[in-house]
Amino acid sequence: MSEMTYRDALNLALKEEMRRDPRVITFGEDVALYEGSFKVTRGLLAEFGEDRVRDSPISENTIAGVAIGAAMGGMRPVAELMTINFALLAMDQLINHMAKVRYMFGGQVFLPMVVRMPSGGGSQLAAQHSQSLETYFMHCPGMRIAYPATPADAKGLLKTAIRDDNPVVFIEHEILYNSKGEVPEDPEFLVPFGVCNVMREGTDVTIVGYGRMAVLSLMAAAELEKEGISCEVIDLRTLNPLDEATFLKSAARTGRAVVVEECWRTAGLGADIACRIFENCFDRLLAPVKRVSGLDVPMPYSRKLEKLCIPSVAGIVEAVREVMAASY
Amino acid sequence: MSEMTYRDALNLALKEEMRRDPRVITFGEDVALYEGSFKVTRGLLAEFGEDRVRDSPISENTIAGVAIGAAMGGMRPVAELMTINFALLAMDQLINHMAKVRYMFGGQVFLPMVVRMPSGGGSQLAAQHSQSLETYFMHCPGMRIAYPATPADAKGLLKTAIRDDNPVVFIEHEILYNSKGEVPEDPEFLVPFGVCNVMREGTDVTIVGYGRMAVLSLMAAAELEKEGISCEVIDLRTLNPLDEATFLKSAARTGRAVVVEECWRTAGLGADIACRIFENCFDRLLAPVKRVSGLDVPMPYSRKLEKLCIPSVAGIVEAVREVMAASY
Amino acid sequence: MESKLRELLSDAELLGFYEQMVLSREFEESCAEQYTKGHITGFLHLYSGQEAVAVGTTAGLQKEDYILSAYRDHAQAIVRGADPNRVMAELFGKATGICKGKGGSMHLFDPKLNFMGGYAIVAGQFPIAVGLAFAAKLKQEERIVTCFFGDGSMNQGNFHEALNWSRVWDLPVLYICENNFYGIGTVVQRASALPALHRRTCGYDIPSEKVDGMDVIAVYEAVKRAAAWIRERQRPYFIEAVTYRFRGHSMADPATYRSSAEQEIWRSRDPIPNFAKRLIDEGITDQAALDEIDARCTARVEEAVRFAEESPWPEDSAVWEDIYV
Amino acid sequence: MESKLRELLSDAELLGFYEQMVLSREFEESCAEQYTKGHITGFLHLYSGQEAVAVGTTAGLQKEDYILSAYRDHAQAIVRGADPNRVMAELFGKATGICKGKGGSMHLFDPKLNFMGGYAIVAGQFPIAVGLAFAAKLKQEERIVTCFFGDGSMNQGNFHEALNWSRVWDLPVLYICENNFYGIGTVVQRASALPALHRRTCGYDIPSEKVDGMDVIAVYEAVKRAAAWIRERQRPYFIEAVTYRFRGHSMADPATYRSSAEQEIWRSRDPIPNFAKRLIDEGITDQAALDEIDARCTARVEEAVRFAEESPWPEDSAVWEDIYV
Ligand SMILES: Cc1ncc(C[n+]2csc(CCOP(=O)(O)OP(=O)(O)O)c2C)c(N)n1
Ligand SMILES: Cc1ncc(C[n+]2csc(CCOP(=O)(O)OP(=O)(O)O)c2C)c(N)n1
Ligand SMILES: [Mg+2]
Ligand SMILES: [Mg+2]
Repeated sequence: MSEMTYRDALNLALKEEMRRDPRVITFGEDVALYEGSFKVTRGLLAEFGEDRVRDSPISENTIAGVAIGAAMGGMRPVAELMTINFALLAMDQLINHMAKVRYMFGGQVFLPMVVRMPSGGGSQLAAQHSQSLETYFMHCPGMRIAYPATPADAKGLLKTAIRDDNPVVFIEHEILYNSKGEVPEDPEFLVPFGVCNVMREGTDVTIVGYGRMAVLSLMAAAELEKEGISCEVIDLRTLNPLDEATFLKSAARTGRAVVVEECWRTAGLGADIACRIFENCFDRLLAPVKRVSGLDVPMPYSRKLEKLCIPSVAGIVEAVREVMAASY
Repeated sequence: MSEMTYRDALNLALKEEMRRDPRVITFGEDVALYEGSFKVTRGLLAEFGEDRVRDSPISENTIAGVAIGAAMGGMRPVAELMTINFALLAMDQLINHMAKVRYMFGGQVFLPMVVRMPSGGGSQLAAQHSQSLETYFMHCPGMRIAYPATPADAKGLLKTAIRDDNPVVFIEHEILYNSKGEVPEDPEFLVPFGVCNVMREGTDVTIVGYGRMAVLSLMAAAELEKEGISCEVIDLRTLNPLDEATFLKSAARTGRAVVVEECWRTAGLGADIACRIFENCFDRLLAPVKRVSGLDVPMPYSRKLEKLCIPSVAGIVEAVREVMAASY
Repeated sequence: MESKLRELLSDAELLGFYEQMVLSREFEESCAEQYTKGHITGFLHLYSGQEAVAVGTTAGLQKEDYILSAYRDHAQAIVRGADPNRVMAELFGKATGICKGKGGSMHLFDPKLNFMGGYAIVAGQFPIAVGLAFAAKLKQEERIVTCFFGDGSMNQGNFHEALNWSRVWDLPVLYICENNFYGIGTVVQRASALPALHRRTCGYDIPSEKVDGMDVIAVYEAVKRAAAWIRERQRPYFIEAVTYRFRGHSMADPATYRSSAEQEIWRSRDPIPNFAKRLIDEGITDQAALDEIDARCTARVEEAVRFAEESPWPEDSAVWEDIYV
Repeated sequence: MESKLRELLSDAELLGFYEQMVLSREFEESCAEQYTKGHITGFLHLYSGQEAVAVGTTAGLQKEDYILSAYRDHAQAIVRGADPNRVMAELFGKATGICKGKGGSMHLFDPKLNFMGGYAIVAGQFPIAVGLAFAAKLKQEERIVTCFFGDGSMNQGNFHEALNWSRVWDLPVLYICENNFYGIGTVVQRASALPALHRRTCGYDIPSEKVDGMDVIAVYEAVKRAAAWIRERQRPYFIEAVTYRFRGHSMADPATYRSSAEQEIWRSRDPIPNFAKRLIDEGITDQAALDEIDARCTARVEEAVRFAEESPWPEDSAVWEDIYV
């Protein structure tokens, strides 16, 4: 174990996997010489050279498509989209192609590829640069989706993603890059897909989150403890595969649940998580499940307004209190 | 009133609005000379000429963006994307731009534009041509979304869409084009946005659907009537604005609800509809809400397999029976 | 009489070209019939008229070269060696189909033949072709990637990004534009700022040429030359093959946007009878031998239909298979 | 001494060019300071070094012409006439901002000035510009649409689709490429197959030219000529303005990918002192008059900062406003 940032943990995962397997390559806008817009690819060009670490033109759809083709051709590409907002320029290759080719070609091909994309709001980047689009990926079958909340998971999930033979959308939170935590040094340390992380055990209420929302939920739980409310905090870790069993069991036990999503509330993935709890724990629930979500607005620039749009520790605390108060 | 097809009702709406307002224009791939891939734009070029009815290059993102620009410039464009699948090539303009510009420019501009897109599966068009992507639009604030189920609504909603000063994504179901119904001749016949259509009143269970799913729900209700089950069938008509009040009131009254969505189940919009019912009618529900959804698979070509993937009358009937059987 | 053709190819090869074109044509015309009967459903885009492009191109390549196409892909797959039985079964949606009935007409695929797929999103194949070329280059393989596409697809952003990227990274891609003058009902002049499509590559510093896509030999020679050039230099190259589809865009299209005069001119340029005449004129074969080939192709396609008809439907459980590894 | 400049423009106009460039530079340098202080947050892309392009271009246009830009848009908006107070307030996220604090640095907009927005998605402005040009043409207005963009954005599909579409429909678009040689840290030769960017339009039959983007007069003359050409012919035209940004891509970028030798060469080509020298050399003004202008600009920007500081934050309720009409 050593303490490192989420950014460095990702960087280490990339390095370890590139050392282990020469088929692992990476490319994207400014990932090589500039070492990444968020410096996640620092040192890769120097260590692995231009063949395996490449700057691309600003052509997101082609970044995604080149990864598909390279994966078909026997490589294990890790493509970077500079942020998830630009994935909207690549939806054709990601949704129409990446998620479909294995199926439509009758299982004759597989795509061992990863598309990394920093995500999330909170840095006053305004409407076009602050989106949380995880629902778009979770909704579409045919790809895996990982979204680490901690440095250890950042390393372990990215390594698993690179070794997985399915296409993986790998979402990183921009605000978490500088967060620190203990990370196993073992180069065989992997975090399996489809297994929630029970970050904190509790008995009164289940909080389900992912990415930065899991981190905020954990902070909310610490506050709530002071009020004598015992929260179980569950980080989904991967949105696909979804480890439904873990959060359903927890919610059935506590009888109360709050789902925290950074994305827009309407038709967001949180509704599906909440719905699964309602459907499966209907007779065990002591109160309706609550969703804490991003506001249904384009993100405003002004920090005063932006703050209102993103779930906060206070908002989660408030929701938990409401769920505790409600009793049927 | 006269009987006409959904296709002809759309065509009539376009003609009436183009006659009424010279700022209404339409363009897209093969909409002019070829009169539309699904012939919705039949006769428009002949009546309105090349300036107002234009064939475009195959450039979906630009089709959407040109509509944005034309709307900014004072026109009222109705752009056609040949099918909703190709909207994935236009997500940059639709999500990053169309839905954002009014907000990010502080309300100084509005976009009176419509983007029409045929949608849905069921014609053996395989994975890349059979998607139901309504969740992608409903999830994103900043646009209206209409999805007619009947010829009358096809006309009335499209006319409202064209007169609305917000950007509207207008989804049409490919299989409904030939469906027939009574359509008011009045050129001022408009169907307001944000008002559900209670297609059938009932007392035992509420079925909520949209587009072709509403039509199937109505057929299921007719079958269930024979078993003595009285279904209230509600067509959402517009996914944004969402008339939550109508279906919540209905579900609170019947105590049971089935939500029918054509899209993939995971993180689909049906989860949000169901969740709203769970959240708001929690103490009135006699059974958990059930979702009938498209299967979480890329659409297979073979008709034998495809049939399994799309909600059917039998599937809705079955779900209603289960909801009636369950009682807490 | 002295034969120019014989200087290029053996008699067997030349007759092979003829047979492949006839087989493709027969296959497509049979598909039309099966579609009318309701055995084939969905979209059906036929290749009749364009056979010289698929046959000439494929002949100019090596077996290890990758090929990608759009949705008008039957002939390209069959010419590459795909089993007509399994292609027809795919179109019928049967379990024995080349993609287990999951892909249908627009999504043929056979990795053993390095036939890397038919794609139904216009221009969707471009970036995938570039990625395959990148993999091939990294692995220092000899292979090149051939990407078929239509005139209409060149107006998509994907086209531009692929051309630029493949030249910046210098990847072995052979772009084969099948200019049949129409994207559905839109004639090329109404969709492309520069209808001389091969000249579009000037903005990417990619060499290009135009070739008669109704002449299988012309296509073959151009592709062979281009493939060698690419293999040596590891850089992209572009060929515009001027051709014509004899049928509508798909079975749903009566193609009324084309004058009958225009259609007749192009019918007179049908690559099959013209090549047949040349083979006879140059003394390579006679009509009786060609008739025999025709009959063999007819029988081959009949067998494919029979195979498809008799094949089982997929099991319901297949719907959940082949999504994830 | 005889003045070439005077043949083109009045003294007031020439001094106006100078003042606009200085005001832009002062504004940007002040933004950098406010960013360091934490008053401006988010991404901040400064225009220092490129002023001659915005000033020369804007001067070459008519007031009714539309202008669109990317995220590096402060100078373009201010030169067009946007109130520096309200631009600075926007950057501070205040209610008095030009977009009520909702857009920030990357999304300036002022319809009264026909300044139709800064867009932060690379190449996102292209299709919108084409749409505006279509509207203008349909309404038989005299106006043309000027679309600013960077060298890096030309590799996006959007660029290609817009160029093609605007030529096929023949729309009055003036494309102004600001070639500052870098897209973030990637130099143009490593991203563009044809680094001679103005030559990219050959594939679209759109005329183009290259101009010295460090020379405000050269830009002005080229744009004026091009705008007249477009207005008359109702067809697109393309200008590559070769320029340089003196700072990093954004405030977060130390720009270590550029050699100091390279930077010095370009610093020596700074459009402001060079133009000042020319104005003095040609006897149009003297240093004292220019110093006065400089002081006025400094004061103007100080006032803008004060205005922004003293402005109120938006009400919380504003978060729900301006989504729908
Ligand atoms: C992205 C996308 N847009 C539109 C379509 C509908 N469509 C199918 S084929 C076609 C025309 C393509 O023309 P071309 O590239 O010339 O190929 P051809 O059909 O002539 O072989 C169109 C518009 C599609 N499949 N994908
Ligand atoms: C679609 C998209 N991809 C990537 C980015 C990140 N990005 C912002 S600016 C930029 C470089 C653009 O370079 P250029 O067009 O030359 O403009 P310049 O910054 O030099 O003015 C990139 C890659 C973005 N904003 N949008
Ligand atoms: Mg064509
Ligand atoms: Mg640049």
